[in-house]
Parts: sequence; C-alpha cells; structure tokens
Amino acid sequence: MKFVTAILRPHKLDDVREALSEVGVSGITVTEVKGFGRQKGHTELYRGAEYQIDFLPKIKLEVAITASKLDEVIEAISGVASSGKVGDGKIFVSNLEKVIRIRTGETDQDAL
Amino acid sequence: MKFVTAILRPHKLDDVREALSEVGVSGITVTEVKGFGRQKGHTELYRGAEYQIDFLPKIKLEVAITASKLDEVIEAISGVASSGKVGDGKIFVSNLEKVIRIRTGETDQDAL
Amino acid sequence: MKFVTAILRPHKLDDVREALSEVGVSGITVTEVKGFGRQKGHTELYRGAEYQIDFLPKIKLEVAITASKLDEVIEAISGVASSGKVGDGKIFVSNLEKVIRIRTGETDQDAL
Amino acid sequence: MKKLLLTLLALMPMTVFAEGLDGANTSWILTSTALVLFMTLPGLALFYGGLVRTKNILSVLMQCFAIAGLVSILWLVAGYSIAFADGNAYFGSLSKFMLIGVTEGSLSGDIPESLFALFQMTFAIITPALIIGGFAERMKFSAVLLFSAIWLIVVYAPITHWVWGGGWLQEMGLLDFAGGTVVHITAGVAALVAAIVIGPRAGFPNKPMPPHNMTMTITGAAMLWVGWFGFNGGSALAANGDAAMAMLVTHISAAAGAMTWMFYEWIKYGKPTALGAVTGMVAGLGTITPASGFVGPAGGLVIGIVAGIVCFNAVILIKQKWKIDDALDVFPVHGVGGIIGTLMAAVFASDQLGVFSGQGLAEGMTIMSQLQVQAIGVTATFVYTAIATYIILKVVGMITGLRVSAEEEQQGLDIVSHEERGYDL
Amino acid sequence: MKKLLLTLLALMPMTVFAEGLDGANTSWILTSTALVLFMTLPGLALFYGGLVRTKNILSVLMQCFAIAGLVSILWLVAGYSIAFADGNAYFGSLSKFMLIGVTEGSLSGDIPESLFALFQMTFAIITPALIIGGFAERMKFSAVLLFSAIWLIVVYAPITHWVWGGGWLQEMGLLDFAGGTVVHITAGVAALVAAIVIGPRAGFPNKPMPPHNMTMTITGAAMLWVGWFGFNGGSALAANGDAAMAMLVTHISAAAGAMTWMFYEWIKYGKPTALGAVTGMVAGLGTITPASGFVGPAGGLVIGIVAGIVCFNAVILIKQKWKIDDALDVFPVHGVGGIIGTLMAAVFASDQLGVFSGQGLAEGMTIMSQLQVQAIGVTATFVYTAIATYIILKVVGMITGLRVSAEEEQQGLDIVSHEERGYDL
Amino acid sequence: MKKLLLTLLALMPMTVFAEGLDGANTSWILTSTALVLFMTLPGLALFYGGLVRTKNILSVLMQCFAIAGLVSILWLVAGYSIAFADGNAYFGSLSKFMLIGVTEGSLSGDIPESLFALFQMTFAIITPALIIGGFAERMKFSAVLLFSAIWLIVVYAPITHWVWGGGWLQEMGLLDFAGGTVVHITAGVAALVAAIVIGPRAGFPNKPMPPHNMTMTITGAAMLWVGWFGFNGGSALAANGDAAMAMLVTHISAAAGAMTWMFYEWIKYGKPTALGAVTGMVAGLGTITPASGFVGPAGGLVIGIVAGIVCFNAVILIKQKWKIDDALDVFPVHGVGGIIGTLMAAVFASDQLGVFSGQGLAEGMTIMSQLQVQAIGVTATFVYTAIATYIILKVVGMITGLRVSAEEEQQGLDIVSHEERGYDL
Ligand SMILES: Nc1ncnc2c1ncn2[C@@H]1O[C@H](COP(=O)(O)OP(=O)(O)O)[C@@H](O)[C@H]1O
Ligand SMILES: Nc1ncnc2c1ncn2[C@@H]1O[C@H](COP(=O)(O)OP(=O)(O)O)[C@@H](O)[C@H]1O
Ligand SMILES: Nc1ncnc2c1ncn2[C@@H]1O[C@H](COP(=O)(O)OP(=O)(O)O)[C@@H](O)[C@H]1O
Repeated sequence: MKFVTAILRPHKLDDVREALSEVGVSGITVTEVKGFGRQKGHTELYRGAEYQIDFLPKIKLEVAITASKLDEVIEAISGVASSGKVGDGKIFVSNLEKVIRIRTGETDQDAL
Repeated sequence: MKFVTAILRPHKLDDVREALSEVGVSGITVTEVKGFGRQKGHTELYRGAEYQIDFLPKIKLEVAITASKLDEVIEAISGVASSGKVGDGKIFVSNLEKVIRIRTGETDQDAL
Repeated sequence: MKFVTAILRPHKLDDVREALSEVGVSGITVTEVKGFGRQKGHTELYRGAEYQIDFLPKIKLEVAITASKLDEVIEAISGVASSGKVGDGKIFVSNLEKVIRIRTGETDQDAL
Repeated sequence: MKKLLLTLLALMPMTVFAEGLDGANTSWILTSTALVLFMTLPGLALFYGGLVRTKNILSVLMQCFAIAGLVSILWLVAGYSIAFADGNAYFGSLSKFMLIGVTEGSLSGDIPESLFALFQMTFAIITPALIIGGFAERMKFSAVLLFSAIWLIVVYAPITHWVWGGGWLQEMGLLDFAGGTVVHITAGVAALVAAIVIGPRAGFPNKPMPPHNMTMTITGAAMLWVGWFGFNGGSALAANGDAAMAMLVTHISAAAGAMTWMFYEWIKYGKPTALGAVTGMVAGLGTITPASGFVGPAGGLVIGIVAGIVCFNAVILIKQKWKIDDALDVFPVHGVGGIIGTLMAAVFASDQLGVFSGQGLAEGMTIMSQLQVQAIGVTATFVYTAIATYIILKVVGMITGLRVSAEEEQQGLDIVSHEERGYDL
Repeated sequence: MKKLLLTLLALMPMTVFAEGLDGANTSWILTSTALVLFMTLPGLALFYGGLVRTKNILSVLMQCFAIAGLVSILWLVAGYSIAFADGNAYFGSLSKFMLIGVTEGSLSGDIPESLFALFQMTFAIITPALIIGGFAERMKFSAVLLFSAIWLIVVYAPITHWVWGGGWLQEMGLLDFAGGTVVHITAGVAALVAAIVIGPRAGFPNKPMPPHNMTMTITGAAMLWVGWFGFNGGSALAANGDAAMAMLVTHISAAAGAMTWMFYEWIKYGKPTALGAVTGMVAGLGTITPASGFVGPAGGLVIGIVAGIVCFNAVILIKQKWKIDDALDVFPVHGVGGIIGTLMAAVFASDQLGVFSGQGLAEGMTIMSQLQVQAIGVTATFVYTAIATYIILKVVGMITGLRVSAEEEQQGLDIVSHEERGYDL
Repeated sequence: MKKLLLTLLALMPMTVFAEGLDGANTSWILTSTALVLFMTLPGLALFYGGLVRTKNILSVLMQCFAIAGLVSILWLVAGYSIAFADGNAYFGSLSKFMLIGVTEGSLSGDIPESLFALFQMTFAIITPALIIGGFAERMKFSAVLLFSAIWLIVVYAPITHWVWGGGWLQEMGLLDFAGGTVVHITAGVAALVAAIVIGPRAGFPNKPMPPHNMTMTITGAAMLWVGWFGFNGGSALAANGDAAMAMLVTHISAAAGAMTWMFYEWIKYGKPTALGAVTGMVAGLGTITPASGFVGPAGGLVIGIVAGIVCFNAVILIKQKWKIDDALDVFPVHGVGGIIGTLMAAVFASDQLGVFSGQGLAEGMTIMSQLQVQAIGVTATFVYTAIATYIILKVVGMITGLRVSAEEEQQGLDIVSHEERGYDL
C-alpha cells in the first residue's frame, strides 16, 4: 500500500476530492498547513510597519491507497490541482506497511 | 522503528493517550484534521440555503515507537478508540528510519 | 529521497527556516500541532477549578529532501532548534519513494 | 386669573411653552445619536462582517468605517444642506454649506440644530453602509468609496429632502416616521441594483459560502436591536409618549419578526437557526421603521409577523430562485421590509381597528387614501433610486472599475485591498 | 405673595408640579431601557457564550435571543398585566391584556406607561435568560422555549406583582430596588433546580470544560457593567439624585466585587484570573441590585466586598463540593448574591451607621424589623420559585423531553439543534 | 408686569432658574457616564486587546478590568477629594474622603454631586487604562496594579485639580474642555516613559508582532467613537447647545482623522488599512477633546485632519525611527494628539476665523495670549507627568519588579500571570 501526501492550494480541495472519488478513493484526511516555497507570500501593513509574510495557507491531503492505484491517484490529483502557476504544490509518495480500520479491526486492503 | 498515524474521533483523544501511556509510550503529537470517509457529515442551514458538510472534525495522532511495540500500540489504540460506529477512523503504520532527540542529539531508540 | 518531519518549539520556526535555506532547502510545509511528552504543560484556573493542560503547542515541520542532504538538514535543524531544555522536540526521518511537482509534472529530485 | 395661569403653566409640560431649547428632548436626542452611530459602528459592521468569509472580514468592517468617515464629512459640507435647507420640492439648497450659521445657539424645533444635523448624519451614515451587503466580497475599495460619496449626494440627500426636508412627499402626507423609504428602500434597492450590475461572487450559487463567524453576526444583530431604539425612538425628536410608543412598537416588531422567521424555518426546514432568528429580527426592525411613530403595540406585532414571513420568502426568491447574488440579502430584508412597512403604516396608523389601532390618520385621510400616498412614496423612491444607482455604478465603473480581478477575489479582499488579515490566533 | 409663589415655582424641580409627563425622567428611562436590553443582547449572551465549549456557543446565543423574542411577546400579551395591572395581593389581572388602553398619552407616574411597560419588559427578558446558564450545553431547544414561556407567566410575573406591582411583599415594605428578589433570586434558584433536575453535563465533574472564548466572556461582562447603570439607575424611574446615587453605589459594588474576588483568588490559588475578576464584578452587581436605591457609597463598597467573598465560596461549594452542574454558576453568583444583597439592604439603608449610612429606613422600621421583612421576601421568593420551577420542568419534560441524547450532546447543540457552526475561521 | 415676568419665566429654559437639580442635565450626564465607562469596558480593552499577540490578549483585557476596579475604589476613597474638594492651587483636600457628605440630595451645579463624582470616576478609569498600551505584553501584573494606583493619586488627581478642580491652570484660563491635558497628555507621556524604562518587547523591532485579532480592534475602536460622545458631549455637564456642538465637532474630527490617515497611508504605502483608519479616528478624537467645547464644525474638520497627519508621522518617528517600543502607540496617538489639540483649541476657539470660527475666546484673550496659556498647560502637564511617572516606576520596580522574565514573556502573560487562555476554539 502507498501513502500519498499532497500539498495543494486551499481552493482546489473540493475539486481534488471529487477527482479522487471518481477513481474510487473513498476516504481522505485533510489538514490546514502553511507552506513555504517558491511562491511569494504577501505583505501586511500595520501602522506604517510593513511585514513580509512568507508562509502561505495550503491544504495537506493524505490518502492511503492500494499500490496498484498509485498512478491513477497521482493523475487525478495533478489533473485538477494544477493551475500552471508557482505554488500549485507537490505530491509525496511513501510506502505504507499496514492499515487497520479501528471500527472493525479489518486490516490492509480491507481497511481502506 | 515504526511511525504510527491514527485518525480518531476527537473526544477519544484523552482515552487513547492514557491507553498509550499504559503501554509505555511517553510522547505523542496531535493534529486537528478534517476527515472524509464513509461517515456522513452534517447539514448546515443559513437563511434557507442548506449545505452538506462532508468533512468531519477528526484528530490525527502520530507516535514514533520501537518496532517491537507495534502490536501492543495498535491494540491500545483500537481498544479504546472503537465505538463500533462508522467513523471510528484508521491506523496507518509506516517504517521509520531514524529519530533524533533535538535537545540531546540522542538517536533512534534512545530518542523515543 | 527522504522525508524529514521535525517537531519544534513554535518560536524556533523562523530560525529553523533560515537555517534550512542556508543548506539549500527551498520548500517546507508547517503545521500547528499539540505535543505531549516529557515537558510539563501548564495549569489553567477557571472559577476555582484548576485544570492541568498536558498538551503543549508545537510546530511540525515537514520537508522532502534528496537523501544526500539528510545529515546536513538534520544538523541545520538541530543546531538552531535546541535550547537544551526538555521539550525541544524530535526529528523523524522516513523514506520517500516519489515526489511530483503538480505545476510541471516534474518528479523526484527535480520536483524538490 | 393670574394664579390660574400660573398653575396651568406649572402643570403643562415644559415643551409646550418653550420656544427655546428643551433640555429633556435634547438629552434624549443626544443619546439617540449615540445609539444610531452604534448601529453602524460596530453594530452593522459586525452583523455583516460575520456573514462573509474570513478572507473578506476586514473589507466589510473597513467599508463600514470608511463610509462613516466619508459620509460625515460630505454631510457637513453639503449633504445636510441639500436635505434640510430651504429649497424647492425636490432639492434643498447649498445655503447651509459647511453648516454655516449653525452655532451652539441655533435651534431646530426645540433642540439644538447642531444636534439635529448630527442625528441626521448618523442616518446618512448607515444608509450607504447598508448597501455594501449587496456587493460584499468582490467590489474594489476605491469604487466603494466613490460610489458611496456620489450616491449620498445624488440619491440619499434629495430623497431625505422629499420626505423629511419639506419636499413633495412630505407635502403629500407620506408617513415615514424613521426611514422606511429614506433609509431602507433606498439602501435595499441600491444593493439589488449593485448586485446585478457587479455580478455574483465567483462560485455563486454552487459553492456554499457559509458565514465565517456567526457569533460576530449575532453580536452585531443585538447591537442593531439596541441601537434601533435611538433610530425610531429618537425620530420623535422628543422625550415623550411618542418616543416611548415608537420604541415599544419597534421592540415588539423586532421580537415578532425574530420569532416568526424562527418558527417558519423550524417548520419548513426542521431546524430553527440563530441566523434565521436574527435576520427575522432585523426584518422586523426595518419593517416597523416607517410605521413606528403611528401604530400601536398590537399593530407592531402584526407588522413584525408579516415582516418575518414576507422577508423570509423574499430571501429565497431573490437568492435561490432568481440567483441574484445580493450577498448579504440587503434587498429582501431591508428593501422589501421598507416597502411593506411603508404600506402597512397606512393601515395600522388608523384608529379604527380596535386593539390593532394606531394613533390615527391625518385629518381627512382614510386607510385607502393614505395607502395611495404611501404607494406613490414607495414607487418614487424605488424608481429614482434604481435608475440613479445604475447610472452612478456605470460612471464609477468607468473611473475606477467596479470589481477586483478573479485572482484577487480568490485571495480575498483583506490582503488585496488592505494588506491586513482579520485573525492571527 | 404671587411673586414669592412664582419664585418658588421656578426654584423647585419640575417634577414636583408636573402631574403630567416629565421629559427629563422620560429621557432617562428611554435610555435605561436601551441599557437593560443591551445587558441581555449582547451582554449576557456573550458573557455566557464565551464560557461554554465551541460546539455549543450558538445554542447559548440563540437561547438568549429566542427568549428575548418570546418573552417580549408574552409580556405584551399578558405578562405586564399580570405583574402590574390592579389585582389582588398575589396576582395582577388580565385587564391590560395586549397592553389594551396603553396609548402614547397614557402615563405611569410621570413617564409614559408604554415606556414603563417596555422598561419592565427588558427586566422580564433578562430573568429567564439568566436561567439558561444552569442547564447550558445539554437542554433541548424546544424545552428551553416552553420552559421559559411558562416560567415567565407562572413565576416571574406574579413575583413581580408581589414586589413591585402592589402585592403583598410591597405592602409589607420589602426593600428591593431593582430586582434582588424579582430577578436574581428567582433566576438563581430556577437555574439550580433546573441543573439538578436535568442532571450534569456528560463528563462532569471529571472532564475539564474550560471556556472556549474568554475574550467573549470579558466583553459580555463589560457590557453587563455598563448596562447595569440602566438596570439600577433606571429603577429610580427618574433622572434625579436617587438615580445618580443608585448608579454610584452600583458601580462601587461592581468594582469592589471584582477586586475582592481577584485578590481572594490570588491569595488562595496564587494567580488572579480575568474570569475571577469579571465573575466578582457580576456578583457585586447582582448583590447591590436590591440595595442600590437605599444605601450610600461606603455601604456599596462593603456590599461589593461581601459579594466577592461569599459568592466565590458559593461557587466552590455548589460546583466542586456538592457537584451540582449549574453550568455557568447562576445560583452561586446571582441567587446567592440576590439573597445576601436583599438582606444587606436592610442594614446599609440605615442612616445610623456613620460613613456607612444609607438613605434611611422607612418610618418606624429598625434594621432588625426590616431584616425580618427582607428574610420573608427572600424565603417566599426562594420557596415559590423552587417549587414552581420543579413542577414546570416536570411538565415540560413530559411534553418535549428536557435533554438531548448523549450522542447529540457529544456532537454539540449548535449542529444538533440549529444546524449552524459558531466559527469557520 | 407680572404677566411679562411670568411669560419670560415660561420662555426661558429651566436651567436658568433652577438653583436646584436640573432633570434634563442629570439625564444626559447619567447617560454620558455610561458612555464613558463603555469607552474603557469594553471599548479600549478590545481596541488594545486585538493589537497584541494571542498569548497576551487576556493580560490586556484583565489590566483594563482591574484598573477599572482599583481606580473606582481609590477615587471613592481619596481621588475625587484630591481632585475636586476645596484646597490650594495644586491639590484639593481630603475633606471628601470616602465621598463623605455626598448624599442623594447633594448637588454639583445643577446635577447631583454623586453623579458628578461618578462621571469623573469614569475619566479617572480610562486614563491609567490608556497607559497600559505603552508597556503591554511584558509588564508584571502586580506592577501594573501598584503603578496605576500610585499614578492615579500622584499624577492624575492633582492634575485634574489644576485644570478642572479650581487649580492654577484653571485660574490661568487654560482651555481643556474634556481632557486634552488631564487625560491624553498625561496618559501619552506616562506610556512613553514607561516604555523607555521597561524596555522593548523581546524581538522588537526586528520581529513582526502583528495584531492577533483586527476584528476585535476595530470593534473596540467603534465603541470608542460612540463612547466619546459621552466623554466630550458630557463634559458640557448639561443637555444643551454646548453639549450638542461638542458632540458634532467630536464626530467631525473623528471622521476627518480617520479619512486623513487612510488616504495618507494609501498614498504613502499604496494600501489603505483598516488599522490606519481606526487609528486616525482615535487620533482625531483625542485631538479634538480639549477643543471640543470651544470650536465650530469647520474647526473640528481642520483639527481632525491635522491630527491624522501629525499622529501618523509621530507613530513612524517614535516606533520606527527612535525604536521606542511604546507597544500600542499611546504617546504618538494620545500624547501628541492631546498636545496639538490643546494648542489648536486656542486658535479655533476664536470667533474671528470666518467659517472656521469657534465660540469665542474669553474676554480680553487673543489667539496669541491664549496660545501662551495653552503652552504653559501642555508643558506643565508633560513635565510633571514625565518626572512623576519615572519616579513611580522606579519605586514600583523596587517593590515588585517591573517585568516578567524572558521565558515568561516568551510563554505569554495569559498563562504566566493569569493561568488562562484567550481562545480554545
Ligand atoms: N521540499 C519540500 N518539502 C515539503 N514541502 C514542500 C517542499 N517544497 C515545497 N513544499 C510545499 O509545496 C508548496 C508549493 O511549493 P512552491 O515552491 O511554492 O511551488 P511549486 O510547487 O509550484 O513549485 C509550498 O508552499 C510548501 O508547502
Ligand atoms: N484511505 C484513507 N486515507 C486517509 N484517511 C482516510 C482514509 N479512509 C478514511 N480515512 C480517515 O478516516 C476517517 C474515518 O473513516 P470513515 O470511512 O468515515 O469510517 P471508518 O474508519 O469507520 O471506516 C475519515 O474521516 C478520514 O479522516
Ligand atoms: N514518540 C513520539 N512520537 C511522536 N511525537 C513525539 C514523541 N515523543 C515526543 N514527541 C513530540 O516531541 C515533543 C517534545 O517531546 P518531549 O518529550 O516533551 O521533550 P524532548 O523532545 O526534549 O525529549 C512532544 O511535545 C511531542 O510533540
């Protein structure tokens, strides 16, 4: 199994979730994160003091999938999350050794 | 070493933390996340517009452990986090190559 | 490639980010988390009821790097994040199989 | 005989005799002025602010603040004069430009004229501030300012003259105690026109845009309720039974509007929401406004109930059926409320309705004849406001542009227009 | 002679002569009415709202709002009449049903009766709103509404008649200037009974349930302080020295209560908390309420200090020792405060206490004889409220059920009862 | 003849005759008192609170609250007497210790003395509360309390005596209608001295410390605007044309200050910020304060514009050039505003300026001679406050220490000083 972590623009979340549904992914976990990268942040101004805010709001989406679906999932995410502008984000893939569904105790493929 | 990530119902956190203490886990890291899965979300109503909110508040618990404790830890979590109703969450296990305790520079088992 | 996750004291974030820049890391992702470990939390007092708050605010920093940079990165983080007092946090290293830059579709080293 | 006169003098309220200043009335209008300012700042600002998304919260608060500042100055310079200086049936004059001649000794009736001008200024502030709900979350800040400034002079000040400054609607006998036409219809119609001209927010109506902070909205609504006592009660321009009755019926209508909306929603959707209750309350307040000086408690109750039902359906109609993105529902709540309130004033002012009686229509008026006058007032206000607002928007659009770019809208107005963030918790 | 009379006339305050309306008094009571409404909305709503957990914030705000709406209508329909229309020693009558006969010209004393009815309405609103602190975070919304409605008619209106409407306690000479018995004891006792009948929140007392937004609670507390000027100062029903002195002692007591609680906590637990300070302030305000029209500044100081100490210990006793989940400490703060304030009124009203003197007891009364009257007032209010509240809760329980299910409680009332969320930052 | 007299009597406002209490004036000052308390609680508390970082929010709210409590008691005990009891040119006396002799019947002019003492108490509260902005986010709570207490007695009460209590500056003819010297200069200077003595916050000026909740700051600013009507309008101590004109010019200056700062910033930095607008508004309010009873509308406009420009540059100068960490900019906004306002009062009070005329200088005064008096008033207040504040801080430092430890500052004052957290959303 694989564990896919994607860093996305916040407003792409709904589209990505739908795209994943279409390839049969039925569960995901989402975290609000702050990203720092090539994309420039914004300036803030308080009583004449200008602050450069480097961290940008991003969404981290985590999804556990069976290894065979990996390419499909990457496709699905990249397809809708890409705008072509700096800051679209990344997809990280790592190996997942085990999954347990707490409710039933099912493991691995059955637990996804 | 193993890295265990559990997605839980928020109100189970305290119980899980205690259960982990009992099996000798002394450190954990917790994140507020939003989950999407089989469990149905709720409706929100604003001036006659009904919104279906699919994302549910969940807690992500991350804990690094020595490999030999894995089963015990999974048991501990599953034991208290399960309510038998859809939405109890999952446990993901992956391999952890290295751990460093920043304060002392200790590594691996000593750093846990 | 390696995926490095560091749990840090919140006010160390800016220093760590700079230290990472210096060793050539150009992107990171940051999450606000709550940590539980050896460091003692604080007490809160509401109308005579004292609560022990065990969870402490921490920052989780995630960064994907090429394997060869691992030691340098660990050094960089440890260097500035350490205060010598309990609660400085940990660094977790795991293997990263694949990285994709969503914007361009570049993969692995090129995507970092 | 002299003794009798003396006694009479003593027994009658001061105001009857005082050709000079009446301290008690002054005291109440000083207070009312504070209450009406409080309605906009922070009342309306919070009510509206809570309803938008986090990324636009400051833009809403800032627009309310900036309008308060800008309008105050324009009112001083020319607005008050256009509205209240002697002139013709349609327009005052510039004789009170810069409030020239208004000193600490000048009176307007039995209160200081400086106070009357200030009290009216707070009405002039809230009206354009109400409009921003129509184009919230997408309009350029420069355009908001320019639009509000022109609108104040071209729409608000003249209509105020028509209704309260001795103009043609006042002559005709229009009943508008505290601003059903002047404030609520003008604001509601302007918001509707602006929403149409500027177009919907990106994603509307498919993407849900829930309020980012309902606690803020409810806090603001509560402040509106309290402040409205100054709005309607103060419009008596005296501390007497008229003021008291206006406050009482205002309160009753607010309560009735809130309860009606709440139960209606409960029945229709299965749950009573806090947003529903406070929206119904605001609808009740807006609707009673023109009628508040003329009706009795039971009349206020009916007006509040009608407000709840009609405005509820108006929201559904405009937003969900017609898909007009009047973002914070200004027209269905204030515009529609102002219209039905102005009409109902003719009915419940009558003293022929038993327990539902009001304070009586003017000599020679019947409900029907008064209704005609009210209808003319509503129509004139509606049409003039709609046309003028449309033209002003087109002009402003040519000068500054009306809308931020799609990308800026996506990022949010707070950072884009003001380089600030609402929360950094 | 005539000249003398004339001069006398001129020198004496208007009110002495005016059998008609007094504008100054009217002005102040119009203002006070706004201040008292402000205490509930948004004051109390925010004070309470900040103390609950995020998932229940809207339920608290909504309950305050809905009670304000519902009570206003019931007060119009029957509450005012039961409390203030002529009747017997225990109950008014229905002769002022729907405020029939209350026109813009009717007076109550030297202020408009419509104003008096509205001023009293704001008291009728805050009392059941105070009670919700007892059963917060677990009661069904329908049950809250039904309970509040019945309670208003069965408990609040009659007791108001006893104390202020010409009833038996007023006859007996009970000193309750602004509602120590009528408002605070009734609300405190009802909250206690409700907390016991409904049972504790899931997890109580083991699970900590810290306030979700202390800034909201402090904001609400500050509004209560300000609004209380209308509550106690307005209860003079005049803009005179009595009103002023009532406001002064109210303020002093609030300050003393806040400081006492703060230092007490500092000594006992090592840290002075903001919640402690504002709770002490509210205790000081509640406690001075019945006494505020009778005591002097130094008396107010002592009352505030006593309030801080006694209410502090009452909170510990009820919540931590007795483990009664009166969730927001309504009884220990308001109930206990009301009781000790009503009793202390008898003492510090005396003009025999040197610097601690008040305005003097009634002809023929001594501190001890007055204390007896006060004790009867307290006991009667306590017992009647307790029994009636218990019965009402049982009745409501049979009709709607009192409590949401365990699972719903877990999920939070905002989503479960209102399908809304407080924050979406 | 008698008839004439009679008629005259009837025509002239009550106040002229009344050697007794004037109900209308009393009504307005009762209201104003509530408005001024509202400025501190919650107004200023929120305005300041939003500007600090989350970890210190409660410390700010708590300091405002605790100062309100502490000062109220000290004012009762001795402050009022030092400021307003008969004494010499520099100091009142302790003859009104514990407000002895102030009963419900005592008058001060034509309002109750209890009311005058309370109205002034609310001024005494806000002044030390303003100071906390200078040392926010780092001072020990015990030190804040001790400092505020001593400062009230040693600085505030005597200077109040100088200016309003019959002291030497009043004798000299200093124009300070509502507290340019008494409130704003003293608070601004004390904050500056405190900021220097205590030293900057850790990380200043390199580390950005953006406001944690701009919505809170704007809400507080709005409340300040509303409350300031009581501050300046109430300072007329009457409900008349003076009060009304004071309120009007106050409002105009606030609006002008806000707009000036906003446009200035827009031009200079490319974006108009909400914080800029509200800061300009507060600057406009602080600056008009001493002048508000003497100038006309156009004068108010100029004063507001000058306030916006000068205070804006003062902020940049103090914070960014001089690197003094007056954390919430108390000196540049209030201190500088108070200074230039006190000076401009001399100019715009003149009735020789055409449309910019005010109500006229005192018999025999010219703009230049009045300016001299004003300059003496400013200098005396500035120097005395600076020296006394410095000494008080040194004394307090020896008793309690002034600053929390570096580690505690890092953790935040909320947990460290009060064991509470602002938000748990
Ligand atoms: N090496 C990395 N490790 C972890 N997260 C990264 C890394 N590089 C980028 N990110 C995340 O991806 C986001 C987008 O990266 P950025 O360089 O701005 O644009 P792009 O992905 O288009 O190249 C960043 O905000 C950050 O959250
Ligand atoms: N494939 C997945 N990858 C990541 N997270 C998942 C996945 N499936 C479920 N989750 C997380 O687990 C939570 C519970 O899943 P759900 O399907 O609702 O119930 P259950 O775990 O009882 O089957 C989800 O809300 C989501 O956060
Ligand atoms: N085994 C673990 N797994 C995951 N996170 C951990 C683990 N141990 C500690 N942490 C995280 O590291 C933080 C610091 O740990 P702590 O034991 O307090 O101090 P130190 O790192 O100095 O030993 C904790 O707050 C927690 O977030």
